[in-house]
Amino acid sequence: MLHEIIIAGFGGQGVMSMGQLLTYAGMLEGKHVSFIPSYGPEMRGGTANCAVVVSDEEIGSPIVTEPNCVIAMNLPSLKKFEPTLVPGGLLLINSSLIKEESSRKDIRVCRIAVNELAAELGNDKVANMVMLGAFLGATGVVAIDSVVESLKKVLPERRHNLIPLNKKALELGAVQ
Amino acid sequence: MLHEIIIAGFGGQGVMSMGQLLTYAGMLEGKHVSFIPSYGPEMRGGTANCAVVVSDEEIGSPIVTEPNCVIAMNLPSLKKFEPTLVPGGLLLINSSLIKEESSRKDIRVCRIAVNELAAELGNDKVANMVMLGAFLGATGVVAIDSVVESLKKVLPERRHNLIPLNKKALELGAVQ
Amino acid sequence: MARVTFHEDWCKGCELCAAFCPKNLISLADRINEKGYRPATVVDMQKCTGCMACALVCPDVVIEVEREVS
Amino acid sequence: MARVTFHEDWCKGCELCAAFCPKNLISLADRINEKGYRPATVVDMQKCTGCMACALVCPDVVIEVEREVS
Amino acid sequence: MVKVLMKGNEAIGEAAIKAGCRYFFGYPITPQNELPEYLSKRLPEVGGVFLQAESEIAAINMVYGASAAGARVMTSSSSPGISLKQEGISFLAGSELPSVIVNIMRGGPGLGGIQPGQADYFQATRGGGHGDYRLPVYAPGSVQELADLTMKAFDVADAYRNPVMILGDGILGQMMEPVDFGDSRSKGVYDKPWAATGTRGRSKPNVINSLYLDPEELEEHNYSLLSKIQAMEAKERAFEQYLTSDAEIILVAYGTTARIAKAAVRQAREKGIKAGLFRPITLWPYPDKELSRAIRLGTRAVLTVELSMGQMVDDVRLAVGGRVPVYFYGRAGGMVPSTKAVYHEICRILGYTSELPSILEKGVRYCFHRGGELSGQGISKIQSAV
Amino acid sequence: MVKVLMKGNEAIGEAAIKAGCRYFFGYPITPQNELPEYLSKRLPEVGGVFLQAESEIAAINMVYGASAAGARVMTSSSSPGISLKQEGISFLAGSELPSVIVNIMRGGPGLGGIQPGQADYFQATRGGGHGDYRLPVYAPGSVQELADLTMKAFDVADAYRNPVMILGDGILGQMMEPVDFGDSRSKGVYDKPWAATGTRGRSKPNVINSLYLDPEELEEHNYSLLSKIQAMEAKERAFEQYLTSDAEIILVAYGTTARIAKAAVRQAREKGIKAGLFRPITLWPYPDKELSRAIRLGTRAVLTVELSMGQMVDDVRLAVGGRVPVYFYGRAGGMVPSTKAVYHEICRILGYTSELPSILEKGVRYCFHRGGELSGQGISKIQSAV
Amino acid sequence: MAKVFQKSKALSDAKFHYCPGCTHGIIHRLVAEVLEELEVMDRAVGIASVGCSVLTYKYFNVDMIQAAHGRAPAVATGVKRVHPDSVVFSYQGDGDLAAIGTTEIVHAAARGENISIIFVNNAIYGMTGGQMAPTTLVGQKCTTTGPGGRERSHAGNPLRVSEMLSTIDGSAYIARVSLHNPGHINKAKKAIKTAFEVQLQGKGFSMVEVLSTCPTNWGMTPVAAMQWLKDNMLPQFPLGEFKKLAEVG
Amino acid sequence: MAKVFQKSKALSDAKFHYCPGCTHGIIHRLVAEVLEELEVMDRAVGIASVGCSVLTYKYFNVDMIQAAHGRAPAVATGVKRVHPDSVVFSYQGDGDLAAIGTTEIVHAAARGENISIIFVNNAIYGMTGGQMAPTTLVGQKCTTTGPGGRERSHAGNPLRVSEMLSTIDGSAYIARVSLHNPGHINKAKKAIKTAFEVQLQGKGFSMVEVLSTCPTNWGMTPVAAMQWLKDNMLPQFPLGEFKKLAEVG
Ligand SMILES: Cc1ncc(C[n+]2csc(CCOP(=O)(O)OP(=O)(O)O)c2C)c(N)n1
Ligand SMILES: Cc1ncc(C[n+]2csc(CCOP(=O)(O)OP(=O)(O)O)c2C)c(N)n1
Ligand code: SF4
Ligand code: SF4
Ligand code: SF4
Ligand code: SF4
Ligand code: SF4
Ligand code: SF4
Ligand SMILES: [Mg+2]
Ligand SMILES: [Mg+2]
Repeated sequence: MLHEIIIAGFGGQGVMSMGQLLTYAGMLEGKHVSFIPSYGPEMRGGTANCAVVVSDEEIGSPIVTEPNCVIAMNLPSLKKFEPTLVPGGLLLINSSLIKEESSRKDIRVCRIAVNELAAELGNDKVANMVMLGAFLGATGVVAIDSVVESLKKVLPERRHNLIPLNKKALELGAVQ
Repeated sequence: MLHEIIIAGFGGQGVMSMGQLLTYAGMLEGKHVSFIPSYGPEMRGGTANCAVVVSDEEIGSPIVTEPNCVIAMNLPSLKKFEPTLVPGGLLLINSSLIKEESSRKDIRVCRIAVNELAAELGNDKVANMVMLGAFLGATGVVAIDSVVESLKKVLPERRHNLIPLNKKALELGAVQ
Repeated sequence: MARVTFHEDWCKGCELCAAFCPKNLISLADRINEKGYRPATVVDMQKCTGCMACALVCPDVVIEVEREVS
Repeated sequence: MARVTFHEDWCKGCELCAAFCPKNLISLADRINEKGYRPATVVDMQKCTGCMACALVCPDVVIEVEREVS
Repeated sequence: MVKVLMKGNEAIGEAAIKAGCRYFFGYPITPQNELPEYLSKRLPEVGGVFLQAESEIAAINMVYGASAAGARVMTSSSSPGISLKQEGISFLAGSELPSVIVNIMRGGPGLGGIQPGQADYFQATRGGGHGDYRLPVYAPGSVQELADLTMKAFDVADAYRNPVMILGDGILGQMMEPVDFGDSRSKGVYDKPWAATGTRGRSKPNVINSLYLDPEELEEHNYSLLSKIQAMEAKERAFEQYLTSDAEIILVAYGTTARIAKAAVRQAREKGIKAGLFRPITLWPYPDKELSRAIRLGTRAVLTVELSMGQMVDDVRLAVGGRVPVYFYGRAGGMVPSTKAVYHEICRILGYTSELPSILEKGVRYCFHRGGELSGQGISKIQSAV
Repeated sequence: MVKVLMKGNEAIGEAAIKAGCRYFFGYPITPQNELPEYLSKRLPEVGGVFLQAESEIAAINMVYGASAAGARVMTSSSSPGISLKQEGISFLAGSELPSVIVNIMRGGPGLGGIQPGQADYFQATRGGGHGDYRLPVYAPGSVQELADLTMKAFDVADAYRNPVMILGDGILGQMMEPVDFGDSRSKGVYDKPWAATGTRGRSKPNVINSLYLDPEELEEHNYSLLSKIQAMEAKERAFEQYLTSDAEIILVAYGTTARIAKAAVRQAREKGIKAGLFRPITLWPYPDKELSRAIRLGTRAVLTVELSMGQMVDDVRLAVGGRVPVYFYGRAGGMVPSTKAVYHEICRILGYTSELPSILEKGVRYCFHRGGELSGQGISKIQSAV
Repeated sequence: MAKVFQKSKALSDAKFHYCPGCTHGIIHRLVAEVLEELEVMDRAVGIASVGCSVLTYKYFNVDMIQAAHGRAPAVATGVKRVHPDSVVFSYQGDGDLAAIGTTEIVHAAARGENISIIFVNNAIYGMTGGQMAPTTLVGQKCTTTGPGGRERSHAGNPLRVSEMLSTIDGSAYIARVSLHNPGHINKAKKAIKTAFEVQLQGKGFSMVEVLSTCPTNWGMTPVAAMQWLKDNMLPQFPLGEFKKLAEVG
Repeated sequence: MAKVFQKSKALSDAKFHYCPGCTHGIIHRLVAEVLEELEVMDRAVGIASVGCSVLTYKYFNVDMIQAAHGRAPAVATGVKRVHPDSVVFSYQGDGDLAAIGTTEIVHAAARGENISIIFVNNAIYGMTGGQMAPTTLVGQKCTTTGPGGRERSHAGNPLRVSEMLSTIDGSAYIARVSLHNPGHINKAKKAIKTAFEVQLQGKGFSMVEVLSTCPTNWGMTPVAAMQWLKDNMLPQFPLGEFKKLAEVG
């Protein structure tokens, strides 16, 4: 399988970590992976996005111009990337911030109120993990355990205490 | 006719002026002319030389690698350029400074004691003009008058008083 | 009498005006402007002296100040 | 007693040594060295004090100085 | 053999350390900042020196000094900064000083933009600086290759006493992929008896120099540099071929665009279209003989794809020697062609018009026919709806 | 129509003044010093400004400012100094600022030497700087042409809003030949409503800029620069043909070497050997179509002669497109081939072996056969006795 | 009631792209007000440098030229020599002016080039993401200093540009000001005005070094950044007029 | 009798290519004597710059590196960082150090780079044939000044480099000396020795500016040039130790 995913949102929404964790988890599962962040001044207070490819075969182009999944964490991201989805693709919408509906009929759409769900867990910083969980629940690109494993590798030792919370968030997302 | 001339000597011997005057005179006579000086640090206290071409037809290469005339004002110049003369070419030697004889048998050689001749005129600064005169006497590449004319154009007004002396030097050289 | 006006859409919610208002009149509103920032605002305008401190420190030229001039 | 020795072939006849010799002992010779310069020379060596002024100003390290040392 | 997920820029840094590089001099510029930032942390850990220079020019001249002193040393920058290093690079080549120079290209000319580009190809492959010299130029296509070729670059630099360039772009520098440093290391430290280290008992002082005031001496020096150039041309070429053996159309692309071209070739093959990819890994020496040989009786066209208005296409034309038409398709300014756009280009050239969208994707296209005549020059400014 | 005898460097200066150039910014370097020195005297006489900058980089950026302010402006340097200007040149091109840049080439790489060279051809013709841009590059072959082309350069620069380069070498800069400035002047002063002069009543401020952070905008900018490049390619090529119509061998050379090649062609013709000369006057745009057309059925070979290890030969090969073998003969480091050596090269290639000396003249020789394959590479290091 | 404070006409309608609380915006306003008050907008030419302020060409309502990194003084020189009656200023960061552009600023000063320089010292490379600048304080953490911050023994000392340029004979007016509170902001404006007046009087090179904040790369709130400037930068970079030619009015 | 003055071992056998009476030769001798006396010849690395002294790599009997015009301090930095125990010096002219190389010298000083700089100020570009230098005096005629010599209003003021670098915190020892008579030549040697000692003590950046002559391009005899130096350069370039860190012995 070839998964070409765009994750996009405001600078502070943890969009890059979502992408990196997903990529890392894919690697741990022995898949071929790549991750390309947007970069430069537009990130400063503006919007950020990244392109993740997870594939069973060698990856041709790591550049994603026609994703089969878009995760939109805010409205500008929805506007920008919804049109690029391939027909039949998956669109995940952060309905906490996005009131608008998708205008396309040829795609699968899931709306998740990730901020509220994160708040339920007592920490709105894990909203991105809720969304990542929802994505994994919908697609099964990688196992949640692999993401948790990745967290262990990526986080410095002294922040490993945060892992259980993140795991909860992933799991909460996955069942939405 | 195509004249390809190398003039060479110490830095202070007026080698460049000889070449420039000859070139200028050729131009005044409507001939095709070019002048290439050696340049760079080797000139400082070292040796200087220039390549002059005077021709009735358009000049191909202004670069002279096989001159038909060499004017050697000092010994290093003789050593350097004598071998480059074409067979039948003309070699003018400043015998005031060069005691050595030419080693080639296939060329025409004139030895002129230009320093002594200039001293006769009361000014050793015009030794180079004596040599230029000798060259013109031997070859007739341009007329002495054209050189005098050139002097008028090249020298600033306030130094025109020097022209008669230079003319004398040219004429003295021409009859050697 | 004095009044400060905020061009809210230019505000980035940096709170410099709030920090330097000698009367402590300025705070960030709860709403979000088009750029996604909570804009600065003055509730108790009567207390404003028109000292311009807020306008002077505002990096985004958000604030206009009016006051009685003699 | 002192003596200066000139490595004549290095001399460029700049006359700096001559200008700075407090005893005015140095002048240029009439001969020409291999580089085409008239080299500096001392005629009246007895007067040399070995003060080294000449050697210090010579830009071409032409001069060696010897002198009685106590 | 553990894979780690790394940014391209950081992988270069780690590879340099693995290759024994202990000195880095550089000046900040986007999109390569993660490389110096990484090394500012890592080099002191391994007893090396990271020094932020006051400019790109100072940096390349610090490299000159460190290399002259016998060290393995690196600098990095992006397009405008690399332009500033040109005098220094020419000096490194002239004085035969090994060193590794990284250019993570962005959009130009001038200040341009900070998004990826491939418009410094000319500068990299044929002397942005003055005089006759050449740099081996490596064009990695993945983070793994960034690491592998960086390590190789240090060995090649030392073996030939020549500066070597790693030519990437903003995407390669910023992207993360798994990378395996394995036991891969450079061939080890070269003995550098020529280095200016202080004589330390050596009887003759060492001199590092590129000045030859006597033209005969300079010519001899040029000849000796040329011999080295010819040796590198003979031995240091690298490339990858992908499905070229029966290809009707051969795509030629390097770095990021080669990734896209490969995907487009796959797409074409899925449709039964015989496309292949020739990917030069060294841009100088250019694998011209190999590309030439890849063109067989059945090859109808060559298509060069670049993030530029057409630079490598010159080398492709030189290699093809007029035997088949050479097409060019390029995007610029940080815009990157989609896989589909390249696929469409393949279809367009081979005449599979049914595959084409109603409006062609944005891009610059031209074609050099047999014998070199240019035709079909055009800029499609309309972004296709696709 | 009075001829004056002038040094090449000075003729450039006088021509600039004749063309209405009133601003010069430069930094000393041999062998072009007579140009700034001349202008330091002449410019104040005509109300202009000569300013010696603190470096080549400062100079090119002063040029950037003066051009942005609407002036006709020039700078000059020689090889290493031109390398330092590469960022600035890329900025001039990116911001579309007309200006004339003179490179009086010397030997390289690095500090090299101060004798004439032609090894900055690549740098001049294909972006020593970063990004997609091109400069019209004029290669004068005489002092008269130095003057004529300098005047032309200012017009072309203004017409296209693009920097233009005059590419000479130490010999051309130092040599004296008669020059006729006649009534020749530039087409006059261009109106520059875009210039940053202060608004002076204009309602909208003018902005001079090469930055486009949005890649779509930068791509548009690249496209518009490309359109300009294509217009220059179509309209600004210049060349001279000499006895090519029946030539069995066509020599290709520019500048100083073209003079030598012409003499060699004459020498060959005197012996009944059908040689001809194709002399590009613009090195970019390269007169490739014209060179291509000069090659006819009877043409057996093309011979490129350069003061380099082989740079223009790439453009010659691109133009020839593999139809006939392309030979190269070069000297380097300030050494210049003799007319006879080039004549011998003609004889050698055409097989007139009886004309050859027992030992070939010094030089680098190679040949690209049909289809682009390289062969017969060699460096003759032995200076012939001839 | 009268408007006592409003946006200057010398500022365009474009919104600043700077981070929240970035003092670049304050300096823009001050320069604009001075241009307006001196009535030189129609003969002013500004040179934008490379740094966070690279887009100043969009913000000032006067003719603008974007210059290569560090070369603004050379570009300004080119303009001024062509139009001696224009009012030319450059706007440069500390990376731009005090690192790569050292040669150009020193020699513009030495020539007594009749231009005005606005030098924004925020002790860091803002635009590229927080690398060490020549003005970075010892111990200050940057992305290229390593975890201990700038080490004197390795990376040297912060460069005090105003002090350095004051030794140069061609400089007519050199001042260092700060923006850490409204009073100092007013003083900063006065200095900037003086700099332009010096140019208008043809006295030669003028420069105002403005101590500024970069909340983003310093990793602080804008308010905390103001305090940090006061506590840490002022001791290293004393304020004052370092050079004021006697004739300068 | 004993030899009290002879050629230093740190000079090679090559004859200097300088013009007659050019003071470059004197400075070479002084540097060589200091290298010999401090017994550092076998760990010294010299950086030759671009100027008349470009060929110094032939004259010093130590490892030498020829650097691009103006970049010697950066090259020296590269060497010193690789071999901190080496003794690194550069030898630079006023065009090289004070014009094109301004950035490099300022930042080597700011870093407190532990190297020694020999700065030969002869108020002109010697090698290229007498163009104006940053140190050229007002009124001094050069091939690029026009007939009236350097004009202050057009080309600015001579740069006083020692004064400028003294303001920089990383500089440990900065002195200006002159060669216009034997006494001053001895003082010059003392300063050069101090500079190297500062380096050996690890104190940081040291520079000795040596006022020198260029008889050829000044158009004077060597002897007249010495007098001209004294009469004209000394007033503009006062001698002395401008900076000497307290700890410097
Ligand atoms: C030649 C060149 N080198 C480097 C850069 C990258 N660069 C852009 S801005 C900048 C420094 C910005 O710092 P500063 O001047 O202090 O301005 P600030 O952003 O802090 O206001 C650098 C190094 C460039 N654009 N061009
Ligand atoms: C990049 C570069 N620019 C210019 C030159 C030409 N150049 C050679 S020496 C020199 C200046 C020499 O002056 P200075 O440094 O004062 O040394 P001096 O000869 O007076 O001792 C210049 C400009 C060069 N070689 N390289
Ligand atoms: S004008 Fe003064 S008192 Fe009024 S809000 Fe602003 S700072 Fe506060
Ligand atoms: S200072 Fe300006 S931008 Fe900041 S919060 Fe106040 S009004 Fe808004
Ligand atoms: S040592 Fe003194 S006295 Fe003797 S020659 Fe030299 S300068 Fe004169
Ligand atoms: S100072 Fe030296 S070079 Fe000059 S004349 Fe005296 S000995 Fe000769
Ligand atoms: S990065 Fe710093 S200097 Fe740049 S805009 Fe943000 S706060 Fe201002
Ligand atoms: S030109 Fe001047 S500095 Fe150069 S060697 Fe001659 S006298 Fe010395
Ligand atoms: Mg800054
Ligand atoms: Mg000098």
